[in-house]
Amino acid sequence: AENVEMWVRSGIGDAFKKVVEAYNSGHESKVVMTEVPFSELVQKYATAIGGGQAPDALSMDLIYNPAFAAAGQLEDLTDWAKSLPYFNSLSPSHVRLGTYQDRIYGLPLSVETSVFAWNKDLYKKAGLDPEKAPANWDEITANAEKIRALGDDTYGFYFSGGGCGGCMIFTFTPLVWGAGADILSADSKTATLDTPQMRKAVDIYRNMVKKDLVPAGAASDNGANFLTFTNGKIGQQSLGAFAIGTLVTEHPDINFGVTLIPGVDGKPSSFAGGDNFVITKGTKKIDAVKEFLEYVYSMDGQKIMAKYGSLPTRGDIADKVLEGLDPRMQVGLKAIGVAKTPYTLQFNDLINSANGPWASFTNASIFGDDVDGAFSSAQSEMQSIIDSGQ
Amino acid sequence: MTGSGSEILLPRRRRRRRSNWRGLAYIAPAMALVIVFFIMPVLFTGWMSLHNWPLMGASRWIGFNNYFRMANDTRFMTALSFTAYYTVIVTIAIFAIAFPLAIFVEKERQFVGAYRTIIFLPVVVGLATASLLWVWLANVDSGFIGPALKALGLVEKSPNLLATFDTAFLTIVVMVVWKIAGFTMIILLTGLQAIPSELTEAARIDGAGRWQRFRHLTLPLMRKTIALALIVSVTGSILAFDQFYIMTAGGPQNKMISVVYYIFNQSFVSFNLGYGAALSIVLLAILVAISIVQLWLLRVGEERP
Amino acid sequence: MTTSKERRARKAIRTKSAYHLTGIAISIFFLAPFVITLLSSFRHGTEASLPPLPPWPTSGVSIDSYALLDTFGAGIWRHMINSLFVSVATVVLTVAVSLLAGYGFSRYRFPLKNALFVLIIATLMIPFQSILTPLFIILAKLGLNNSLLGLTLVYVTLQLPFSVFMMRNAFDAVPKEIEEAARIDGARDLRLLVRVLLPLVLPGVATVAIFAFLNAWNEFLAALVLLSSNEKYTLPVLMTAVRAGRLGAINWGAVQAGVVVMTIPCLIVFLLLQRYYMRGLMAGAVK
Amino acid sequence: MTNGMGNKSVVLQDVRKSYGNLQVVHGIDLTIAEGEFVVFVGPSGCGKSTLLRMIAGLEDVTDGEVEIKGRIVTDLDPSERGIAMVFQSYALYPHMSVRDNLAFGLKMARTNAAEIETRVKAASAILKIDHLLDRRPGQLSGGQRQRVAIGRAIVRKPDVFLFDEPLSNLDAELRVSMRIEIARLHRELGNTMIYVTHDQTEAMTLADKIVVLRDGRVEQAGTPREIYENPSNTFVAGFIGSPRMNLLNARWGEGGLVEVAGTRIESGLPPVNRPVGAAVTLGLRPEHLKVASGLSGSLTARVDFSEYLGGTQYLYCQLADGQSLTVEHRSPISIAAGEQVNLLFESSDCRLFDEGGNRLR
Amino acid sequence: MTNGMGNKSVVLQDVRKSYGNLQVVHGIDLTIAEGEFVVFVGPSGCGKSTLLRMIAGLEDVTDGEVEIKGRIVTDLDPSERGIAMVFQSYALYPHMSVRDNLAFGLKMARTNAAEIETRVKAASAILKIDHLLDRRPGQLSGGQRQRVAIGRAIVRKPDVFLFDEPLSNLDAELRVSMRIEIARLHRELGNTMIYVTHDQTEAMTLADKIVVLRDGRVEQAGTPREIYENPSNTFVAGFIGSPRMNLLNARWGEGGLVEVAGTRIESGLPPVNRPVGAAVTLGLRPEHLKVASGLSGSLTARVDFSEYLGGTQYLYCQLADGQSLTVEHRSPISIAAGEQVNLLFESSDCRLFDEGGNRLR
Ligand SMILES: Nc1ncnc2c1ncn2[C@@H]1O[C@H](COP(=O)(O)OP(=O)(O)OP(=O)(O)O)[C@@H](O)[C@H]1O
Ligand SMILES: Nc1ncnc2c1ncn2[C@@H]1O[C@H](COP(=O)(O)OP(=O)(O)OP(=O)(O)O)[C@@H](O)[C@H]1O
Ligand SMILES: [Mg+2]
Ligand SMILES: [Mg+2]
Repeated sequence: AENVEMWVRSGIGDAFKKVVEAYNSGHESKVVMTEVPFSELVQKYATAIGGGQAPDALSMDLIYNPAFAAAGQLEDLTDWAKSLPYFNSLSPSHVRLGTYQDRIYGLPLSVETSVFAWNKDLYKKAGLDPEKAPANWDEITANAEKIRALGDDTYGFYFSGGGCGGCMIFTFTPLVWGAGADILSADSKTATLDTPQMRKAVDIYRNMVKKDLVPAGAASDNGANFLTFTNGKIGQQSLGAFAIGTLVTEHPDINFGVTLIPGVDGKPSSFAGGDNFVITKGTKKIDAVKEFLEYVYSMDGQKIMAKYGSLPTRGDIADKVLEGLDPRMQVGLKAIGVAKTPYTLQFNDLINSANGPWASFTNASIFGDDVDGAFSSAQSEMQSIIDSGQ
Repeated sequence: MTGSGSEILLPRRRRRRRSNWRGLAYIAPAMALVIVFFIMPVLFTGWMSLHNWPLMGASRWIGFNNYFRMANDTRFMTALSFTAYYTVIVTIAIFAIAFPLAIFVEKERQFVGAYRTIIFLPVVVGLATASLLWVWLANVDSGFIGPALKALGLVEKSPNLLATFDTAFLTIVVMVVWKIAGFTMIILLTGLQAIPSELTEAARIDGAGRWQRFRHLTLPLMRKTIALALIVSVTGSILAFDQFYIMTAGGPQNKMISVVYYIFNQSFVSFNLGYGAALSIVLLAILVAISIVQLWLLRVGEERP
Repeated sequence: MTTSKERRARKAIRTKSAYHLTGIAISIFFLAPFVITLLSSFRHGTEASLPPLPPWPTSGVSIDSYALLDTFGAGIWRHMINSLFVSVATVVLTVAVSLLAGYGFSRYRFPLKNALFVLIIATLMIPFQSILTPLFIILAKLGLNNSLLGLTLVYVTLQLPFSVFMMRNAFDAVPKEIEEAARIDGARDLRLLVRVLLPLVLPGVATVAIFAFLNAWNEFLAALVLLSSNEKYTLPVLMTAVRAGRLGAINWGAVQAGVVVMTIPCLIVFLLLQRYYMRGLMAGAVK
Repeated sequence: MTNGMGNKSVVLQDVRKSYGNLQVVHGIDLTIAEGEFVVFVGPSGCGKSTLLRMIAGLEDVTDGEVEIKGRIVTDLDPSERGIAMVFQSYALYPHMSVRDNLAFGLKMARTNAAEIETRVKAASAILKIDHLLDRRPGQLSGGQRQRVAIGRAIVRKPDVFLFDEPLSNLDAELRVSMRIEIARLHRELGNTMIYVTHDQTEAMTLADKIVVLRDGRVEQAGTPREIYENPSNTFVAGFIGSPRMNLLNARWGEGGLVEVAGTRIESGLPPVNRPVGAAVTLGLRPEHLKVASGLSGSLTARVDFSEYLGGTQYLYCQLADGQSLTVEHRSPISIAAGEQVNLLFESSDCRLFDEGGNRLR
Repeated sequence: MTNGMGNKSVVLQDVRKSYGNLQVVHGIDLTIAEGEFVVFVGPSGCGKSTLLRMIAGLEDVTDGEVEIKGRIVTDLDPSERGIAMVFQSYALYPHMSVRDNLAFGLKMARTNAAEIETRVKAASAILKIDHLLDRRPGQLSGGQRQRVAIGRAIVRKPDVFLFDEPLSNLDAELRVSMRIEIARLHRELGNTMIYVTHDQTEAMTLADKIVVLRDGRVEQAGTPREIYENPSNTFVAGFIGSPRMNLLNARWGEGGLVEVAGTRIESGLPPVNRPVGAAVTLGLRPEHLKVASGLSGSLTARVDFSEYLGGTQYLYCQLADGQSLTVEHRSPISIAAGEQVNLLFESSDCRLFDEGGNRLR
């Protein structure tokens, strides 16, 4: 029996661990899973490849997929993928990100969308209708003010604003996407940060910060406290769908509602994230790896994942998989329909890196004093990174 | 030398040569480690710096282009100037604290050993651990400093120390002083104690007051020690990384990206390993130059004939 | 006359109490972070995210935070054992290698001696973050990748500049006559080194050993990059996971417990050996 | 403030010093006259340095008062006492030129530059170190360094010079010539000088007054000749003189007879108020013993072994009862080990001490 | 290997030593007999230690051969030469008890435990350090440490003992008693001993043969009496003896007359083969000069100043032509500075040297 070595990012949650457990108990080949702190995963994987010591497979944040594929370090899965009967119902965003120059290098492993959550108990306390989802940002701001009025450590809104590019692309860009703008041009060759929509989105957040509706800690939260909502003292927050599972299983006392994130003009949008499954080029255990992936895509696998909060990756059986689970999961599923994912080889440099232009832009523009300066410097830095990568 | 003894000299020459080999044999294990785990990687780094060397995929020889690129790299320049700023401030802060501390614990008196130990304790904690500890202490909601200030009524609202540059920088400087001052103190203490007490007494008889003794005796006589402490402190500050990485992740708004942090980002975030290597080589050159300049400024060599 | 005696005595007491008041204030600054963390780490899980005001547990002592720490990675014991292995091995190898090298540099003349010494010292100036990739590749070539031994060798190398410098100074401080007496007594080479000289440079050895231990115990970046399986990770890697938080939230209780777990062994080692250590460091720093 | 007794330079009144509970100086009273050269001697650890440093103000006085030139200086700073000190280790400022070493004290006192120049010139001329003014201490020999240290004291024009074993770091030959130098300096300057040493030759040759200390107490104070010829107890008798005085256990007999080693010898001493048979100690210096060729003579001893030293020969002898005895033999005829000798001495050279060690006469 | 000449213990054949280009020992030939006590003396830096260390094997020999007990040992290890060495700084192993210090060499040579025990017992009994065996060197006084260091040499039962200034770290009193101890030891053990010192007293009292070195060359070798009474040149004459011999510039006159400081004095010396008027040096030891009360006498001098030392008085005098002269004056009547004195001496005590400093007679 073969042991498949596989790395996942730490904090991925129980969903994947349980699938591996289930698989290992029923199959001859085993998956040996190593958790790597998520902030170092990419670097470590890349170094390991350089040293010829990479694991057989990796659960990779899908946004990195193009870069690794472009570097030729991943196994080409095109033929096998296309032979899968359910290939066409796999999450299209993931497949798109897994594709480089028409070849497929990554397939969806976990699907993740961003959604908007509110705390029904706090709504009730603040005299709001707990069952009515807010439909635009004026409403959200107004609700936040009422919730903030409840007292000292209760706040109306939260976001990880301390330079967490990954958090903000996930929860904040839907505000402009919904209104039809984007931060990169369609071909990813031009930075288009400075749009009226973005200015408006920034204003909304600035306004809430200024009114003290957001905890002070937000300004320095680099993502470690992304789920502050779980402490029960935050009225509203944009979260990932995975949080629904976390909330349900870990914090059953929190009574919350979920809806799509409204754009600045009210039209909702979302970010389709999650992990792709990639195989290191040249691994000798490719068959075992494929066997494992097929198990993940099976009904059993999908059900286990969903049970622990991960959205189904197969559209064709999604409804069946979610049967009997928390109905709020459906919102996450629905988000896939309106969700976007930027496709760029420089995702890390531009957006995800804590020191990239996007991360510092969100912090500077929302918390800083010089909004115009934040726009112009981020715009030019993004452009120069894009240019230097050509 | 006399010519007559040349035949007899032969066997003795041989013996001396054997003792050469013996000396080399003693340092061989150390040299082997240094060569394999330091010289080779450094040479390799030098080699990489002449390439466009992506993390994955084929590398391409580009000569000195990485070095030329540096000249127009404003982010590198920013990192350099931040590192210089940090080095200057932190070195001044460390000396401003460590020197009085060294004087404080110099004389043998009751409990002085305990004071030395206590001041030295933070030195034994890892920088990463210390950073983590202070991240917590500085945390706005769950930490100690902000809430304590608020509890004392000094501020109305617990301040988020890590959210603005000035307070975050101050926090880091305080953390580093807390962590490092004990070490510098011990080095300075060594120098202080090496000054014969008769010299101080002679100066007292000559009518020199405390400050004059410090100015005319202590400082000049401690030049060598100060040079050592300075080089250790400056080198450490220029290579600073952990505290920014862990405490502020380079923020707020990337204002705390040190040179090493920038190299780290270039190599492991942007995957420009070649460029990162070139930056490393330049940093190495800067460090060597700074050390030489410091030694020269303090004229360590000519202390005693 | 008695009055002048009393006056002198009173003045002495005033000076003394001013001195110790200052001393206490300084001690509080340097000790407080440790004390606050240690006390806070024994609070109930529910209190963990509250500010430590007061720092001690108010609703009973609990080890929730430590239990929580154990749920990261492969469990705290596993990582602790790895860390101990790496640290102890680093100490042993560093002491052995730097003892030999310090002796060689101090007592023998050979070609290029000073150049080689400067070479070893100069390694202090290289930001080792930037040579991680080549290091990884070299380790892989030697078959030492993802092995605690490989990591140990890297740590030993990182320790060498300081250690060799210390040991050379320590040997320089040993009177040549003792060695000569031993040579007349018929002790040579390793026997001379171990039986006669080693006990004389013990303070230096203690200093080197402590530094090696502390650095090996605390290092995280090389451990993270050079190791690649859960069971091999050392404690600092676990700490990065704690820092990164889990399920989108840092658990401050785990941070406190982690800091305590990381710190206690360092403090113990230091306090046990500090008599030698201070002497060794002070003797070594003069040159 | 002056008390009108201008000839008192330094007065110690019941000066005491304790370190914690350990008292190391026990109530010393001492008056030193203007221009006197006083030497403190005593075994190691007896408190010589401590006493000197209390006079200098480098060490706090636990109890008692120090008076210099009629002023009580007990609580004053060293620089305000009108003293200068020369240390055993020279204590030159290693980073300053000789000139700056000499000038440092004057600069601290804000003396004007011309005056400094004059004084440095004068001092270096006296000490013949003019040509060294631009060197660093590290470039000087031991003797030259000691001269600079003395020069630094001279430029201060102190009332009192203090020396703490200033010559003990020099080699034998240099020590002799620097000793002579210091004597000359005292003759020329005429200042009060207090000098600590454990070298008897220095004490004997330099002092106007020797103060012998033991365990923080004064055992005897007097001129070198008084101390040498009339030691007031066995401690002083044994301490001063080299080779040391032979101290023999004896019994007091009748009519000035003293019984030593079984033989009664005529000490020629007048009667003392001791009972006959009382234990006494008979002191005889080696140079006062003469080897008699025949069998006549008062003490008979066997030579254990001898040391030839050129001009002199030391004979280490044993009396009949096993007591040992050193004899300084100055004659071209050397005496070999094993010989039996008769030792003659003048009764005026005998010293007698009681059981407590105190001088009887 | 033995060459059958059992009475030669150590032989140096044209031994030389260079450090780089600097030659510090210039071709020394020396034969030391079995059981002889040889002392190397000479000014600092003359190469005494270097020579001793070459015999010990601690220093490579640049040229020449060292022979011990008939074996050429030039290239042997120190431990194989049958020597033992006692260092100035004691060089005890500070981390071992006295017992282990003594036993260490034997352990290294794998001597069996019973034998070690016996030898350590014997050595410590000889040196009276039995009661210290379990202490560490740090808990011993200077004299005790030196005893242990000697004990460590004794247990090795060496053919040759080497001492490098073993007493110079001790204080004056202890130095005297340890010196006597070493003399006793040599009498008891009878081994060959080579001893380096710059203390003349030690050299004179301990040696069977003194070797006077200067700048890496042997100036004179002989018994103490030979060296003292018949120094072969002015260097040796001035170096041995304290206070040092007066060396006066003089001219050779007719009929055994020597002209010093303008006055012709009868030296009583037989004629030497020098032309009349040739510059010579007249050597006179201070103790050979006697102060005459009247105006008679051969040399007239003025007393510059005098030093009182108890039994003796040193007079520092000046001749008419300004040459200075030391006189040892042993008389109860002391002489004050400024007095004019006549100095008498026996012509047999005069020594005469040529311009090159070599002894004429
Ligand atoms: N700082 C101190 N603390 C405690 N005891 C001290 C201190 N300084 C000196 N002593 C003790 O005081 C006594 C006198 O010391 P002091 O230095 O005056 O002796 P000394 O006569 O100068 O001896 P030496 O000839 O060795 O210089 C000694 O017993 C010494 O141990
Ligand atoms: N390792 C060395 N390198 C160069 N020169 C040396 C070395 N060791 C000794 N010398 C020189 O050799 C000469 C003789 O030195 P040595 O130590 O034998 O003198 P010494 O007669 O023992 O003097 P002292 O009485 O001071 O001990 C000196 O001029 C010294 O400077
Ligand atoms: Mg003293
Ligand atoms: Mg010597």
